[in-house]
Amino acid sequence: MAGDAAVPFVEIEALRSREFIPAAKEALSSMIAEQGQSKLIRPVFNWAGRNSLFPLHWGLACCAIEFAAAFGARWDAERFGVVPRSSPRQCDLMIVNGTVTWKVAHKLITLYEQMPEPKWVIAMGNCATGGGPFRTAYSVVPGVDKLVPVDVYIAGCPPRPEAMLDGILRLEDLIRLRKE
Amino acid sequence: MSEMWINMGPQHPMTHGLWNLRVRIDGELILDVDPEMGYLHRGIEKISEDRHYNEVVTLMDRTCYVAGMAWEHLYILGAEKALHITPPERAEYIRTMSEEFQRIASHIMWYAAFVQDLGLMSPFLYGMRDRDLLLDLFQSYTGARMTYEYMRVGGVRNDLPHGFSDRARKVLDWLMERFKEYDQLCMGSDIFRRRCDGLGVLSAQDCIDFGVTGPMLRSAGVARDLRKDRPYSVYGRVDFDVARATTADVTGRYLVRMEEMRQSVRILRQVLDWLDRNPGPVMAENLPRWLGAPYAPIGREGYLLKREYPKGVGFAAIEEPHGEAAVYVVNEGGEHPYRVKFRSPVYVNLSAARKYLVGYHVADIPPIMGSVDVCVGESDR
Amino acid sequence: MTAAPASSVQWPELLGNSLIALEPLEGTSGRLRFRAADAERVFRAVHDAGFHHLTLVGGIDWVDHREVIYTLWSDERKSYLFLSTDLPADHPSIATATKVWPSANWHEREAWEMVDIHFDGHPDLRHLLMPDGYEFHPLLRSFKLHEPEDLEVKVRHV
Amino acid sequence: MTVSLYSVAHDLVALVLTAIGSVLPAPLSRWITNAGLITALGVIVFAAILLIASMLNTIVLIWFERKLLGRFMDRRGAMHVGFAGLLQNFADGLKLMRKNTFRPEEADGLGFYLGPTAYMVTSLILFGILPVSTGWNSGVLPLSLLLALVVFSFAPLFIFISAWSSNNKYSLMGGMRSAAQMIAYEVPLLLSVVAVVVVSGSFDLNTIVAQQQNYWYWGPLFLALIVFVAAMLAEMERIPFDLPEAEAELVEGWNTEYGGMLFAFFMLSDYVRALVGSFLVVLLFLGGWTMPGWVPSAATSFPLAGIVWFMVKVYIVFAVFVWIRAALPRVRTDQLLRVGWNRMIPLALLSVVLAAGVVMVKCLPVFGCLPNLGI
Amino acid sequence: MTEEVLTPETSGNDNPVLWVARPMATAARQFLKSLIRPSTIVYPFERLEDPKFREEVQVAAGKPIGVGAVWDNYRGVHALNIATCISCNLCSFSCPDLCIEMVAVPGGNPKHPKKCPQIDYGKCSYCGFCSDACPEGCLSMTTRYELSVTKRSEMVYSPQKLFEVFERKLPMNPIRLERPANEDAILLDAPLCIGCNACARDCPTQCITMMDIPKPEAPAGAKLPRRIWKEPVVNDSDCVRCGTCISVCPKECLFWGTRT
Repeated sequence: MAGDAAVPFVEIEALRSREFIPAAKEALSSMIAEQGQSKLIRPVFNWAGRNSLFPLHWGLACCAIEFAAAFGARWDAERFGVVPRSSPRQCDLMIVNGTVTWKVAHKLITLYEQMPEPKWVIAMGNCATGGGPFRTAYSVVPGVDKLVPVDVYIAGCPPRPEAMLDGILRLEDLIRLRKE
Repeated sequence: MSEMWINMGPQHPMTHGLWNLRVRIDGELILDVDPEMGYLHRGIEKISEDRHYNEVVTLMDRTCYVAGMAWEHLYILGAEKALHITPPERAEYIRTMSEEFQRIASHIMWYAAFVQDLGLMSPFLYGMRDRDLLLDLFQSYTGARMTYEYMRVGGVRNDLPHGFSDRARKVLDWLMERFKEYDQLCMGSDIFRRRCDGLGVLSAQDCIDFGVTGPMLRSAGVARDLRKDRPYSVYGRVDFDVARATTADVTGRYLVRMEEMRQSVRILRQVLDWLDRNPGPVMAENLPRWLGAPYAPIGREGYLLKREYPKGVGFAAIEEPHGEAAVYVVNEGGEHPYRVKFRSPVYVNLSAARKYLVGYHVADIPPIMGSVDVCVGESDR
Repeated sequence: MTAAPASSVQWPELLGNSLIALEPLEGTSGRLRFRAADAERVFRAVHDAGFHHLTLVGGIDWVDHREVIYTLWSDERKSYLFLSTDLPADHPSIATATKVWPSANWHEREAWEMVDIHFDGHPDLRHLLMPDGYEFHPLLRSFKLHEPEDLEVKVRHV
Repeated sequence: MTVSLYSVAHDLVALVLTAIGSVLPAPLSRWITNAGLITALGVIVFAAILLIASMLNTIVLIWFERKLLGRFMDRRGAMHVGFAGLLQNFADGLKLMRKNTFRPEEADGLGFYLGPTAYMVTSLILFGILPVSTGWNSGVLPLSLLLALVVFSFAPLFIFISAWSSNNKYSLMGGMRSAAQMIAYEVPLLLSVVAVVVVSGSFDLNTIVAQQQNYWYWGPLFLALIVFVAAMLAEMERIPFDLPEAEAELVEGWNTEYGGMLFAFFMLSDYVRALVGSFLVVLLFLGGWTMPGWVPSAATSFPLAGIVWFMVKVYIVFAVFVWIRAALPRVRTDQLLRVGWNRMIPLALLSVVLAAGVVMVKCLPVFGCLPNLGI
Repeated sequence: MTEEVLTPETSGNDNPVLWVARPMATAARQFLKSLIRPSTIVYPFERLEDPKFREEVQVAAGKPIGVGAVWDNYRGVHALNIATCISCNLCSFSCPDLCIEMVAVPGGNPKHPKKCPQIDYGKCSYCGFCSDACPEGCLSMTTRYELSVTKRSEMVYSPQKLFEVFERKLPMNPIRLERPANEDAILLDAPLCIGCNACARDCPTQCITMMDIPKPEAPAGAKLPRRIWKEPVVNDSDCVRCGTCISVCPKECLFWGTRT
């Protein structure tokens, strides 16, 4: 983001371990446990959190067009308080809308780490879910869940904008159920 | 501020996709740029070598996700030449129609993204709204909004549904009104004109040297349009003009694209009339048996043994919404293409970025890159 | 439009013994096979014959040798012309076309990256589509794709 | 001055404290009904009421913009959280409160936190200065207009501090642009205000509004109004002058590195400033809380009628800002500065001259011929 | 070739009226139009594929904007009619993304369980090749498009789950493609056949009948091969060209070819 010097370097190895993902999940849940201990306050914050999901404004591939269409006049995702922000610092939802290649994997993890907690990830479309039609290719990450913890998967190639909204509503349900 | 490099991308609102523009700036002045590609390189050329001829079509929609039909058309033209197959006439007309619809949809998508770069918010939504109408039309005869999988070697999958042309004409009438509105929002606005005039100039000679094609080239005064110069499908039989401007700047590209949309409407009206009058088959009769779409169990073991395959090389080039796209299909006798090589117009247009960016301001990068109409899926393949 | 077909150019006279063969190719005005050693001269001659626009440069791996194709377009003739030449499979190299057609820059970078063809004299021959340091050349026939059955990924912070 | 918000707060506190004091033993009761304490508590209650009212107003303003912008764009805007999406902004604010706020490692700690906070505070102070209706604020400040403009122009400093200290190239560029833009537009802003001052002969906003009882200033001072609105758009950093946070080239401008509550501060202060800008337009040119004479007196004499009419005007002015945002692209930095220095300042000077002329030839009555239309 | 050159003047919007009046007027016009009814479809409550919207949605202001009646052949989640599925494997073979796997469904003969397609929606690209290939029309694509799950494994739809989709009676893709006239047929390399009946047993459409063939005279000095004196005969009009017979043939005596 901030020029060449400020990008933390993340190394990815195709090895037989998945240490990172449980660790991140754990961090997430402990973070949530810390905040809003009070029974009175917690539902309020939970309500706020699920009704105001700011996705990261970035387009990876085909699904990005449907992602944009969902913000268009016909579906208008802003009805649900979903407003894309360009800076990861202000986001709480990363919608991985397209094929993730090994070249962009570092950047994706960096962006994920730049988002403040609590944060969620939606894998939109088949490429993000499992590599889709390109999963055999030499340059494609077969599923973004290999890199960051994914909360909701949306099937479709690409998913219709309605399906994307459905995924966001599913995530809202998830947030409500997980913490109350 | 002294000189510094900034990275615009891969996550940056300007990029409209995954690529990185490294810019060396002094204050607000651009001194040097270096586009970094490959963030969306999905190895489509390699995967195509492992797929049957018809199955490659599913990749083509995803290659250029704003102009899927055009790329399907391109690939099918190349594959048909490599396999020595001639499609029926009605299929050619339907393909032409699809490509022109796609051209309008792609240009509207460009418009939406471009004006958003300039800070204009409502035209983005108008554009997306009007594009949805075209996607509805696509959906009504292909069954999907963006990834159509509609064309096949030897024809198209199915015929148009009942009442399609009436709906299409209604949409075209609506769009012609909307184009006026688009013009009022952009050309009618003094701020817009001052923002775009004389920006990102790329002269005709530079365009030719750097292989730049499409609306960028035509805005520089060169009326090269493969639909006219080297008519494929049925473009030789329809009447249209090549849009051309001479300013070679962002305004010129805007005007060219707007005029192209109007010309596409003109083509579409003729093609729809023809389609109404001439029913017929949409799939070639004499397909090679082993191609046998859609029933042949191609994956089945042993099915492809003991076959005679024709050999051949197919080259096709079309005027895609972004520019000149070409494909080179090598058929070495087999169920899979031996090699598929694509030429993406966006890829080449981006490679000349240094020519049209250096010397302008940082604030000019979004409109200039917006006027190039970047589709990274196509350029990285 | 009375454009002369490209085949009307007297290629044998123009190229001399750099020309190996002129084959017909459907939809274009032919495919010129030339000797790789004389590449620069051929490029210059073809450019001067009116083919100012380079459409694509591509490499094909025919296991025993590699082939480079150049597709050119002439605005005057309204037609495409193919150039192709064969290179040996080990250390294939050919002179760059960027001096004649600047647009060949990225095409040649891609061809080097994907099919491992070295372009002598190229100003900037480095990775374009793959990350820096990628060791393979994916579009070689020897490079096989496979299903990513259960790829395990470890992310380590350094 | 009859009843003012401060006097209400003061009386309320006095009432409560006297009541408490009456049941307490003597030394305590004397201490608790002490006049100084009552004044201090009165000020605090007054400030709290003012803060809550202004924040609620700001949040409603954001909702108003979102809905209005939605209609301009042929869509609906926030609608599922609360009735018609009224609670959407509360949800946004609460969520941002819960979010982690962290500072980039290389960022300067003091500036990083000081910038947004000071930006917020200086923006909110303005509500204590601007009168919304007769007796809304603490009392008569003879130079309230000047004070308001001075506080209003603190912002570029804090924006620049926070942009510089977040150690991000985009932030830095956004901050530089912001500083340059605000300084460039400060001058025409003040000059166009001078035109108003020349005509009204006072720096006191109450007086300026009272002077507009019969004729609003936007008729005679139309040029000043245009210059003022344009400069105010630049000061508020709204389209077409929103270069500092130009989304397309500088990711989010000077608040790129801010998340969580600090980002909420920025977001809120932006709208506070938008609200203040609309306040100023209404106060200086559209007659404040006064209404033209042809409006039936029943519509202007109910309790709090002044505030209601004032807010109606404010929202109409803000709707025009939203309309501009929906229809226009943003301009470029150099164009903006050129327009600022080369066009706006001469126009503003001209408007001052015109205002002086209006006073000199005493042609106010000419415009005053149509006083009852409020022109 | 056009001689006309586009300039800002040709677009008819050249001289900007009062700087910005024209775009602002356009925006205001849109505002007034959408005051009554913006073109937004309130998604979870209104759905585009509702029959109501099929007629109502049209190209006009004051109504949600759309073309209407476009859902006839939408390619969404599959519906599988297990009852009519003949386990021919054609869907799985025609899938370009290799997302269909044939799995056994409960019931029937435990030795030869019936196999039906199981679809992994994390890989499926909704190309419709499978439903085009299905000879019985039992695997078809519906208008259901929402499929969001919280676990990757929930995206794998077993035949039963696909049958549940079928039972919801969603509108289905009605387009059935014509079979090509010159399809290949199953041919027999007669000398290799041992008459084992495997092909006829496993044929999903029962189009193979084992016909008796005359037992030839043994040549002098040689023994006749040990075999059952029957030969498969394929009924081409019933055959769906799935190739199951070829894959089960122990002697590899069946092959694809042109019947003369």
